[in-house]
Amino acid sequence: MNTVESLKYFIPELILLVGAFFVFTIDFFVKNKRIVSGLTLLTLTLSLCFVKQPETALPLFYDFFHLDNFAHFFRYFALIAVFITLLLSYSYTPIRNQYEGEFYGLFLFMAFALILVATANNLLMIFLSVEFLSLLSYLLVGFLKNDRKAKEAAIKYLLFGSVCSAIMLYGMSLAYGASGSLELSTIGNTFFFAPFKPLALVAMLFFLVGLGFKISMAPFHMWAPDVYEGAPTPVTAFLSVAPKALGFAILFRIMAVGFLSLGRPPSLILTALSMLTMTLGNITAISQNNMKRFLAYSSIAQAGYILMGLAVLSKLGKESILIYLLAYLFTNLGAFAVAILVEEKTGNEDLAAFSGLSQRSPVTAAMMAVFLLSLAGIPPLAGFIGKYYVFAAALQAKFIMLAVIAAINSVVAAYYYFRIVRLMYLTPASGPVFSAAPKSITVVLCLTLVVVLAMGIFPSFFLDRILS
Amino acid sequence: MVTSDQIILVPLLPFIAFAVNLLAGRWLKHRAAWLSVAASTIACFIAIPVCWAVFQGNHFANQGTWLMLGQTPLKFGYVMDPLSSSLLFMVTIVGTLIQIYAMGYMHGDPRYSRFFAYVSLFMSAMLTLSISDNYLLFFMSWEIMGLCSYLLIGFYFEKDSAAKAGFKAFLTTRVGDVGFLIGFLTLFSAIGTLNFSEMNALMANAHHAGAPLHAGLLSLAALLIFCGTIGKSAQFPLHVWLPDAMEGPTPVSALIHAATMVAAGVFLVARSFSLFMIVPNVLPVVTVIGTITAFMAAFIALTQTDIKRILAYSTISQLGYMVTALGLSGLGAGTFHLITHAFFKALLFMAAGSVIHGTHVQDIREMGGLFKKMPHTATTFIIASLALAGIPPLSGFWSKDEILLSAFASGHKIVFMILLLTAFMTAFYMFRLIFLTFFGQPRNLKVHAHESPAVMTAPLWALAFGSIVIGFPGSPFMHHWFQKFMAHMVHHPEYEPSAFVMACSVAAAVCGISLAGVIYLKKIRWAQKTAETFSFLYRLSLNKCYFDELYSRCIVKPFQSLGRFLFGFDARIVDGAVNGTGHATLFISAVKGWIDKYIVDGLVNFTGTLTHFLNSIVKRLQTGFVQNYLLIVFIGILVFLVWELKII
Amino acid sequence: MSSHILSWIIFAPLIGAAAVLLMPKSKTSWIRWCALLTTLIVFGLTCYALSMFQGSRAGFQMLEKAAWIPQFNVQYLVGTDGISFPMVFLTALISLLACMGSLAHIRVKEGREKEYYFLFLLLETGMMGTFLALDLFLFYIFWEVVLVPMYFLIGIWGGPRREYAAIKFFLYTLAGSLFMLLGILAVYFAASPHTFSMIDLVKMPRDFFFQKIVFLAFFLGFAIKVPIFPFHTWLPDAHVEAPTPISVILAGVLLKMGTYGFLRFSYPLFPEAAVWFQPAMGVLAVIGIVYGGFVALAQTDFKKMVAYSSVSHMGFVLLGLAAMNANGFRGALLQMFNHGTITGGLFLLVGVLYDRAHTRDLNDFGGLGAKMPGYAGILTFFSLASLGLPGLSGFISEFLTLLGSYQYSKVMTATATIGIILAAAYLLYMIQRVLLGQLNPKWTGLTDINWQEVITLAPLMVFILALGIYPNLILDYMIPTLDGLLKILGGAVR
Amino acid sequence: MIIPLAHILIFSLLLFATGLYGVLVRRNIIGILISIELMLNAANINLIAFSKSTSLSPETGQIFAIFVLAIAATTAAVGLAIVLALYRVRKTVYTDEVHLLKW
Repeated sequence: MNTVESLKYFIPELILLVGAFFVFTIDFFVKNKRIVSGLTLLTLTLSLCFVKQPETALPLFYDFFHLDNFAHFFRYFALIAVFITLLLSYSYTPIRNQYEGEFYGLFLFMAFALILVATANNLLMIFLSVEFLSLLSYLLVGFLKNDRKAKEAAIKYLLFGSVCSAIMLYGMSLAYGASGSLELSTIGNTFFFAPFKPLALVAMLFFLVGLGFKISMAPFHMWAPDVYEGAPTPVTAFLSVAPKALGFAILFRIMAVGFLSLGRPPSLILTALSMLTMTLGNITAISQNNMKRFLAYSSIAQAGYILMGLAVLSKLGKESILIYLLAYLFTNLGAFAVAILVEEKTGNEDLAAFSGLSQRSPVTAAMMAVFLLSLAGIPPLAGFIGKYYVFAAALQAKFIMLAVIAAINSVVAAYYYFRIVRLMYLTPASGPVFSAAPKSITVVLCLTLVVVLAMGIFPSFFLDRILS
Repeated sequence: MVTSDQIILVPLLPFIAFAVNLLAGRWLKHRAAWLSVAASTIACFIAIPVCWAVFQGNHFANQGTWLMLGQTPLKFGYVMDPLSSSLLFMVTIVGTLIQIYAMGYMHGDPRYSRFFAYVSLFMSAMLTLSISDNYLLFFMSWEIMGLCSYLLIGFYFEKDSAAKAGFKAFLTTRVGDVGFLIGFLTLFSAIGTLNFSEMNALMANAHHAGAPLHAGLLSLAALLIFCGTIGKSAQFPLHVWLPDAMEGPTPVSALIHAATMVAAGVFLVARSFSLFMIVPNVLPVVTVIGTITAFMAAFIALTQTDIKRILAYSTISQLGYMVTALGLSGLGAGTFHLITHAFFKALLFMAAGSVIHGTHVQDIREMGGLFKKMPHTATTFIIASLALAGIPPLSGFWSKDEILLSAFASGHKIVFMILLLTAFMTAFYMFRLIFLTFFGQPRNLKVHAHESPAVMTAPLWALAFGSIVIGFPGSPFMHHWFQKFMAHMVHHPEYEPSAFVMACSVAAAVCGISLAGVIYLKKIRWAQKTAETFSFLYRLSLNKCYFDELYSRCIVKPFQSLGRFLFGFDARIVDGAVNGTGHATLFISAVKGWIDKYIVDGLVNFTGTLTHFLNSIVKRLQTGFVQNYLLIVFIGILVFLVWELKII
Repeated sequence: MSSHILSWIIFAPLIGAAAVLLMPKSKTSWIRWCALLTTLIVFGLTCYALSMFQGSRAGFQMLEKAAWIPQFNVQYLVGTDGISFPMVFLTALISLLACMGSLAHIRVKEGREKEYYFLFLLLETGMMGTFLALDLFLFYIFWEVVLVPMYFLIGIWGGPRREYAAIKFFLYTLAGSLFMLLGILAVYFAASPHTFSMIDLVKMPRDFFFQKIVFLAFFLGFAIKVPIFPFHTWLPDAHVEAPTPISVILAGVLLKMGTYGFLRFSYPLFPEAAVWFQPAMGVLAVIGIVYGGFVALAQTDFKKMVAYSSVSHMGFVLLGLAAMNANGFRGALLQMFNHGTITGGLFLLVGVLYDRAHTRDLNDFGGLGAKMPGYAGILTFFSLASLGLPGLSGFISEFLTLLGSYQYSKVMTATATIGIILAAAYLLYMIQRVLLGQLNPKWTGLTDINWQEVITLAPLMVFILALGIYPNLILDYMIPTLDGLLKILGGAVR
Repeated sequence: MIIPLAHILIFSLLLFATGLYGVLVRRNIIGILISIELMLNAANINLIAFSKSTSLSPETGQIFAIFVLAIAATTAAVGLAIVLALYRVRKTVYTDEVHLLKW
């Protein structure tokens, strides 16, 4: 499909681009940043309105982009993630300065980059979009001026990310050399033939490094806790969800199209990585005392569960990734929303800020409890449906060891999630009683709570829409 | 006119009295006793005509399904045959009389209504047991009697000794009960029924066929069922609870621990007699246990000074007689002694209770010369003692004679000799008690004795009458009617009366009485001298063969007591199985608690500790230096590269 | 089919919980009465369902079916039979009494009534759902729903070590249930067509090796809940720390979920594996009986003693299950019911004493029998029921269990009877230390049990007595279903 | 003269290894950034070499290389900007002095 034809399927992305530039421009002239924020939301809403499900898989721009149902899901995913993050940012005090508009503009670019990642179908495009995403992330992490931690986080993120990208690029060059093409499908076809297999495996490993960094897969996860702690909390929330999800999307596409013909070894490696990731994440999370760091390790562990779906590389595995990610999106953003609220009210990022929350703000505490239970995978909440799906995928593919390890890990995870529940409910109150929460956070909380509950109780509604 | 089904009312009425007394006792106060006595009396009047009909040769039974065991319905019902009617006859009469007596004895007690509630429950259970037609119902009422015994022994529960005695009694008998339970489970698995009549029929068939169906299983069943008897009837080696049970109020001792409940163990063997007859090797065990019990208890009774304890050991001894009789296939003899013994032993206890009531002491060394002050009590006591000693023509003579006869005629000469010796000792210790209590001079001037009220003495006389005449149905004057009556039950050997045995029996009794008279009325020093001469035997007897002390010594000085006892080895078993059960198990359970805490829980906690340990390691990887992170990435790549190249 | 009575039973507490949630925090009496009314309504509904229940039928009754997650063929499938209905009835009863007990006992921390009763009612929904669900997925959901409120109820209103006890309970059970979830999924994928419905799954044959593996997975989930030795160590902690009404629910209902799971799921789904594991189950049961008894004997904490007695008594249930014959099953199911009423009552009684004396140390008491005659009588009653006195319900279930197990293994039965002696020992030893002997002058100020507490206990006593005298009252409902189950297991009803 | 493909690949591998080594041992962040450039360029050499020898359409690899150069420049720019900002608040450009965030 040529450029002109493709453009009409590309309207939401174009809106985002135009909106982003517009926001940057307006930001120069307008003092009231509420207008800028309103404009970003408007852009996102418009973009959301124009998202249309493709009837068949569309090879846009000479098949540089591949818009299928899979990508379509992630378009929604990216837009919703950005939308919620923006709502969270509005009530986050440290961002309120003269560069506020820039922050919003960067997020519109971010949305654009996320969609590119979701649809990219060519090594070149994959590299470019992932780098785009990374660069934006570096900037957002280091956004806070004169914040020692933020700057440190940004530089660590940048160094770590760039090295991983370079390794992935090296892997891409090897894949290119082996197959003579940058098209994923061609690469997949070539690797079907035996002589290329060792090279293909090395290339795949390098891909895993570059994208594993994005999804914070062990042992390429080391950046995550530091960066999550240093970044502004809304950005942390965002990073823990959107780039990770898109990383899974593109990793799945690469594995399923490019390296499927390698047979069992990729599955084995991914299984090992999955076990390692969830175990490391869970074990380290136990002793964390900083809320953001805590959630960072939790999100590493969650990545381990999602990797189960990837490791089995089946249809059910794919579905399980989508469903887990959706559940995770709302649950984790909900948890972060509470974390931001608590941070705003107490000025403290430590877990101790949660002690006795149930007396100080029963509703907030109850919501947090729901999100934590969902993260722990307790039915009937969204997180359980996700966990159920990955277990199902693993068992269907007879990855019994993986499922057992995951089950044990879930218990460990429950232990530390319940640390916070315990703090909120079982320890005596300390700290201020909450006044009303800011509206934007309230909106986010209600939205995420409703989805988390609804997805747990009536999952079929969501499954219908995701899996159609 | 009484129909046979109304027999159900017999246990039901006391039960109603129990329920009402328990729930409304607070408002009934002393009327509680009237209720219980009334229930018991009416039950008596219902029961006696039915029993009479059975004595005429009738047989009643009825049953209804209670439970499904697999596809087999388990039917509960009553059966009125010679055995149950005899027991029912005895229990209703003796029970009613004792309750009347208790009205006087317990007068003024703060838990008066509670006492009568328990007694009524006991009556209800005992009567159910008497007429029950299957093992399960039998066992259920058996257990409820155990409960009542527990509650009533511990009736004065503020006294630690009473509370402990109740505990000991329940637990000790429970050991036997569990054996009984497994016993009839075994029986059920062997013959598929728990019903007495069906069992009897099956056994009779097997007897005719020559060999039992499952000889091994049935022997096991019989032995285990006999465990129930050992516990309940206080046979060696589970006898230790009965003397302690004297902590209960005296009417309870009379009713439960002399006349009825302890006899239920003997009744159980009688009930299962067809089973015991058909399996080999079990009856000798029964005989040996019974003989040892009879002799040992009589020996201990020789030197006891507590009036109730003497009677308690006497009860154990007499129960041993009954068991021996059954072991020698003397169903008629054993049952006969059961009935007669109930009368005179209940009387003895009640009279002893009257003495205690009048003097407020229990130690016979502090009594003396009470005959003049309490003539009714003393007279009835002496009548009962004569019956117990076996002086013709009182009831005890006839029944004891039957037992001696079965030992003699069946050729067990050693058993016969031991039993004869026991009879001698029985007469001796009873009259030692009488002479010390009622004759001579008062030894403690602080004791101001007075005769008990009529409500207590009237039952004494009634029972005294019973003690005299109840033996006649088994005597030659009535042509051994009772033995023939019992022979309807199960086929068992009958022996011709022997004048030699009678003479021996009377001689033993008379010797015992005279010796006691000589020593305790004239030459009191002889007693001391004898005690010094045979100091070993004396101390053995005085200390109840050390059954109780053994345990505490085992804890305090475990090795000292080792070589010291005549029954050392047996006592050791007793210690382990009975006396020390509580404490020995406490030790074990302390160890188990430790296991629980450190091993089982430890495994789980270990997982937690391991997690935390790993946590502390993994956490350290997160150094904060970005290049360390990259190094880990590099190492990760290398590891996976190697692994990848290996799996290809 | 026409009436949705079972759904009402499941969700009525949820409606009540929502109502509690909507009430203002300060109106504590409204909240209390609302909760009590809800449990009462649920009990009423259960009684109504009882009138519709056909005891003579073997299969599932009152089925309600609706597609829930069609993608996974998950149905909302609830129904009842002779195994689950007694448990439902027990749940309704115990919940009602525990709620009454809560009114009397629980010293709810300032202003937290709302949370308490909300969680309480949520718990009831979970329990009802667990017993009524016939779809494995649905069952799992309800099973887990029970956990969370329990965690809070122990953790917030418990004793001094409540946090530890709560998380221990939670993690233990969660670990077990996750393995069960894996088992459930394995069953699902092994079925063709894929389904979670028990009605369909029972009809499908399964490979023997597969059965063994998945039986183990289910076993872990259920064994921890029962709890079977050596998975029992969460139980004393949870019981001791939980507030009285919650201990009652824990002992009365939650423990039964494990054994219910065996009867409902493990046995019908994996009959050959069940037979294969029979000796192991029997041995574990006997160990539990004897071990629990010994440890109970060593306790000085009243509540802990009762808790360990639960281990022992639940061992009898397992022994009956392991016997795999008609009497064993009947005894086991009956014991499940009876243990609920008896131990529930004992926990209430511990609470009565603790509320007055603020200690549970057995050695600290003594002579209370004279001071608190009413209490003494009731405590003795429940203790006797617990030690298996004939005429009270505990006896008949233990008898049937032993009869059943005797047909299976004589040695196990003989060993198990040690547990009976031990039960007498530790219960009477407890009575001796609490009620008998000299009154400790410390306790001269104690008041006797009051009417409110007696009313809470009275229904339990009625059931204990009624079932002890005529067990067919409830056995009639159970027998057809249990015999049906036995046929699946390949045994004849003997 | 045609340089054999293998030689080029070994060269690029060496270059990559050098870059990786630099990344791991340099303490100066600028130095690390330069080392990253080396790694990217190693990949570039690969791409160009492969485009000549194996590819169906030789231009794709070369175009890729050009894009990589652009990206490398961007990364360096962003990186230097962040280093500058870091220096402003922390007064250091050495990685071993930047470890506030850990554990």
